[in-house]
Amino acid sequence: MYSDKVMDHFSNPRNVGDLDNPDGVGQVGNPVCGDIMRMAIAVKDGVITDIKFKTFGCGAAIATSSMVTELARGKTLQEALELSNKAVAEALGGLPPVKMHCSNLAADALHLAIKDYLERNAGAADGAGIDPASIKVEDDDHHHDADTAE
Amino acid sequence: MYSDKVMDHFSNPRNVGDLDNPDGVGQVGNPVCGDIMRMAIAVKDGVITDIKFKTFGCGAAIATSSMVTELARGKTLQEALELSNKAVAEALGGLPPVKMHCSNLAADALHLAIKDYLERNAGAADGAGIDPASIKVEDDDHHHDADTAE
Amino acid sequence: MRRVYLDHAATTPVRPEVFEAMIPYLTERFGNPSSIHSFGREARMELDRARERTAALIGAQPEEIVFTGGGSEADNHAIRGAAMTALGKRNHIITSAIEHHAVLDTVNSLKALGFDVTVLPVNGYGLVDPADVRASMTDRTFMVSIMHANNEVGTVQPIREIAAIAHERGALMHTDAVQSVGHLDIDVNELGVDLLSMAAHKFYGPKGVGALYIRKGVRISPLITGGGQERKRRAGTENTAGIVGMGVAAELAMAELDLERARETALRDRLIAGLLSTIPHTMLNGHPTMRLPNNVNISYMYVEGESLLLNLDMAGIAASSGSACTSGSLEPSHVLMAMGISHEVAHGSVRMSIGRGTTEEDVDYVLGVMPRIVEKLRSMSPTYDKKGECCIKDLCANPQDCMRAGGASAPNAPASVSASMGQAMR
Amino acid sequence: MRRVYLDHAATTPVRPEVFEAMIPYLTERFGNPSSIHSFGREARMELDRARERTAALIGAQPEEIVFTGGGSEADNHAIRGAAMTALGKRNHIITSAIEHHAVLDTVNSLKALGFDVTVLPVNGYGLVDPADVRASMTDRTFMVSIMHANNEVGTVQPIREIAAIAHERGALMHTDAVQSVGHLDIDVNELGVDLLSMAAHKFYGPKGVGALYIRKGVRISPLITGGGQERKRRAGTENTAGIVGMGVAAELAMAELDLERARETALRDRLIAGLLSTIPHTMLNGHPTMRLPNNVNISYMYVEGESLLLNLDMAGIAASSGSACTSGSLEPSHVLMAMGISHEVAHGSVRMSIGRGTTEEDVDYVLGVMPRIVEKLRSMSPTYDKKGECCIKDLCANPQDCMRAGGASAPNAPASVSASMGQAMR
Ligand SMILES: Cc1ncc(COP(=O)(O)O)c(C=O)c1O
Ligand SMILES: Cc1ncc(COP(=O)(O)O)c(C=O)c1O
Repeated sequence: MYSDKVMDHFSNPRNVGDLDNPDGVGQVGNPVCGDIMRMAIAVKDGVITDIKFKTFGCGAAIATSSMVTELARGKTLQEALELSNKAVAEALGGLPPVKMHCSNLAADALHLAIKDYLERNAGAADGAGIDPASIKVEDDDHHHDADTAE
Repeated sequence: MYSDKVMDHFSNPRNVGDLDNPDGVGQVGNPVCGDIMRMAIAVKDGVITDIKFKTFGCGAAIATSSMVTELARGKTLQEALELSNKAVAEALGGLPPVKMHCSNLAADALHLAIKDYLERNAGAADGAGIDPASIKVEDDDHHHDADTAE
Repeated sequence: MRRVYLDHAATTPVRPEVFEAMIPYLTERFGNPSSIHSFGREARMELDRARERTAALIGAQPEEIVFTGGGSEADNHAIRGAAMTALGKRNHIITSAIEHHAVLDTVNSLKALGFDVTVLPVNGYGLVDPADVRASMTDRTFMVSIMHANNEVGTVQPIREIAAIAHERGALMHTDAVQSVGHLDIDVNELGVDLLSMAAHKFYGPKGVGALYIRKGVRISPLITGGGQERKRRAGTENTAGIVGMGVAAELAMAELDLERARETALRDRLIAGLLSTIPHTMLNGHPTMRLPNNVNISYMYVEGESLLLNLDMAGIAASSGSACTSGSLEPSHVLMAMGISHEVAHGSVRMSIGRGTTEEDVDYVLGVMPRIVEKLRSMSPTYDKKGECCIKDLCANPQDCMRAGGASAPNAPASVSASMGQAMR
Repeated sequence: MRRVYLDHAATTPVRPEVFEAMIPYLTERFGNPSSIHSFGREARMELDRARERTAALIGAQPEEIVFTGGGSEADNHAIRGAAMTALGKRNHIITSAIEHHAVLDTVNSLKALGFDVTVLPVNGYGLVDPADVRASMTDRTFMVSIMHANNEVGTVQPIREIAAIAHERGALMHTDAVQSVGHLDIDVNELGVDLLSMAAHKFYGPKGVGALYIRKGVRISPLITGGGQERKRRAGTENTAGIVGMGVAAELAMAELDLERARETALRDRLIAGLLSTIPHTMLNGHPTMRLPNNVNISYMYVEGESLLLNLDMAGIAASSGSACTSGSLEPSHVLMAMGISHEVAHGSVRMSIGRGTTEEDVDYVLGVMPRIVEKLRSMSPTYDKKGECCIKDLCANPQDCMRAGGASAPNAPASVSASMGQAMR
């Protein structure tokens, strides 16, 4: 069902935990739909210097969370904002179709953490001219039908 | 499906053939329903001294025909008239339920042969006072549903 | 005693390669393929391969294959599923008089739900006339269901032509290909069918597993509802061993199809020619050339089918018959009846169906045995006259023509369903 | 690595004795049981024995058993068959909210044909209240279909009582006993049911074969129409190997039932007690005593079921979950939902189902592994707080009560379907 890379990130997740004094925090999902992802970032000079996650959810949710932390660390905020959920799934060698929706929101959580950072540090030079209001994630109440699975 | 006795009479049928100058001949069935049985008898002193059959039909039709010739030979006409289709089936160790109707008419053919004899020899002492009109067989156009089989 | 199995149309032996492939799924690989743990995943893997192999056999895509519990379920699924989807939109279905009961009874059962049913006649060869299909089509017709090859007489229908006619008016085309899959070259796109039924046990796979091909984009209701298996098209824990077996059988059938078809056709024609030439008062049922490569169906006048079968069985030969006596009903084969063959002749029909294991020696053994059996039974038959005179001629429209020993007898021109016996055998 | 299979409710391994008995029917005894020749007769014989054995397991007569392609087909047959027979006479059916989808979806599909459907609620244990059945009955009710034992939480229903109520108003009683046949003592006469579904693969028989018990005198339409097999109640060439396997599995299950039930019950209770006592924030789902001897269903708060399963799988343990993530739908188990358990708790439920091969060592292995897995996932969970505080308490009606480590948690009083999470877990 899952690729080896997914299983690797699921069983040995990178960067699990909280930051003591995060510069920004973002959370997506809710316990009703079975997936909650929380990202905490540290930012210095417009670059993500540290990132941690906590996730309640299925294998895909944990693996995408882990993967996004690896992809985001060391990136500029602008670069990090360009990371899509789809890119994360691809970096993991793909996800089963049924997992592409509600369990693949880790990039969204990252974007919300950046938005949080920008809002807290309004006008900071680090913001690099990004308008926090322009950062949008899909509605996290994904009540569409999932693709059929066997 | 068939008992050993049925298979014995089917594969080695007794008394197959015609009589050169039969005293009586009876036939039941029709080719439409798949079974025709013809019995020819020789009668002397009120006793069936010889009997032959010809049958077009399934295993049960052939076996019951053969069995009825064995049962009837040497019997008086009265005794032969008391032979029922059911008794023939029992003498064969039973028949599959679906075969109890249209394929189990050999006794009827025998009775019709006796009737033929009596009609040909009206008033013969051999008749032993039997009224040929009293000899009746079931209508041979059995268009009822057969029992279900698997 | 020599045992010669000539009833491959009833069922075929499971090939050793197929059985071998099934073993793990009846022993250590017992997981439920829907389970996400390792036991489930190892069961799932081979299921996917079986789907690919089964699809390939008929030129379909894997996701167009829905595994079922057999050929009858596939037929029921296609017909009832399409009817349920058509409910309130279209209410007419067309089929033929010579379909297998899994189609015919299912179509007829739709009447109780208010559907209109057209059962098309066939000619003396058992062929449906595409013109009859066209004439019966209306804008309310949701489906045309005509079998690919007949199980009793082997006649192969012009499905491609019929499918095109069905599509002209927006109806779905279903074909019951239970007898032909694995025996004839079948490509669902070439045939143009939307739905196609098959059964593994007719091509050396296990019994109790079949498949329905459902063309991409075609939506029909499931027959068995419940769990989400088979993409929600057929509920129920998958028969993993059976499906794996079907896949392997499909792959092997595909690889060997051309050679085996040619081999069986030669045996078939040898058997037909031999029987017709050595036994008088016989006729071939079904089309002489548009017929399954393994089907030999012959009527032996003046004798009854079950008696023939029992005698054949005693000689080690397994065959089957269109006689009513076999089934316990009074009506002989509805297929032979629909072809205009009389009751008494239909009663004397025997189908021999050749298979992978059949050899020329087997055929010659049958050719040696059969004349004696027929002669023995005829000598006991009150309808047969030693002089070769027809004793049922009062039942024939044209007794002089009807019995021709030593040659295939077949209609010169297709006769209608209501053809008399004489016509049908000309 | 040790492999511990605790998913017997999903499917069971085929017993070696069962596999052995099947082999001849997948090799030399390949005949079609409907054929009259020797190949057919040798297939027929063992079919009859299998029917006797299967009947004996549930106290039925052989002719009351109809073999099917599995449990789902049996459920569909019972429900749709009864509905088709009732058509134009009665038009109402009663079922429960916790049925397997093979029942629930089939019942719901009847609405399209104009039938009225009542889906009864269950209490916090998953029990149907017979009084609710009585209150829902009308003179138009043709069937009550309530499962014998639930597949997810193991709760066993008071079928005898419910059947009596159904019969008061002349309705048929169907029970889906797929999970209980072979595991609990079942006598159809004692239960008073008219129709009962079973599946061989749930009691060490093969997949793809099941049976429907139809009480003598009860007439329902077939689901699969066609050939006259199974006394015209289920068309299709019989899956001889599968049916023979089912018969042997039934015979063995019957012989060992009492001992094995006691053995599994002890293992079950050891596993439940161990998990609840060593892992905080857990609760048992389903009834503590009126439950299948092999069912352990526990919710682990703050973690999600699929993650648990994957970790268990990596430790060689096969289990299953009521989490939506497993199925790819957003709604977690409709059974847990119907019992009034909240989404977030339902997502963290795991079912472990014991079987013949399960040992005390297996149970202890699981007890050794599970706490670490739960702790690992909780440590990654944003909803869990190291101090043991409930982080989803804003979602709970009664957060202080809802998490009780070290003891089975169960409702004091049955809660209604609409019970809040707090109620359901009390
Ligand atoms: C209670 C219940 N009913 C019906 C079924 C369906 O049985 P099958 O999957 O064999 O069709 C199952 C198992 O899957 C079940 O647990
Ligand atoms: C043409 C045809 N259709 C359908 C079927 C039914 O297949 P099954 O018996 O596998 O259900 C058969 C064979 O029995 C058949 O020959």
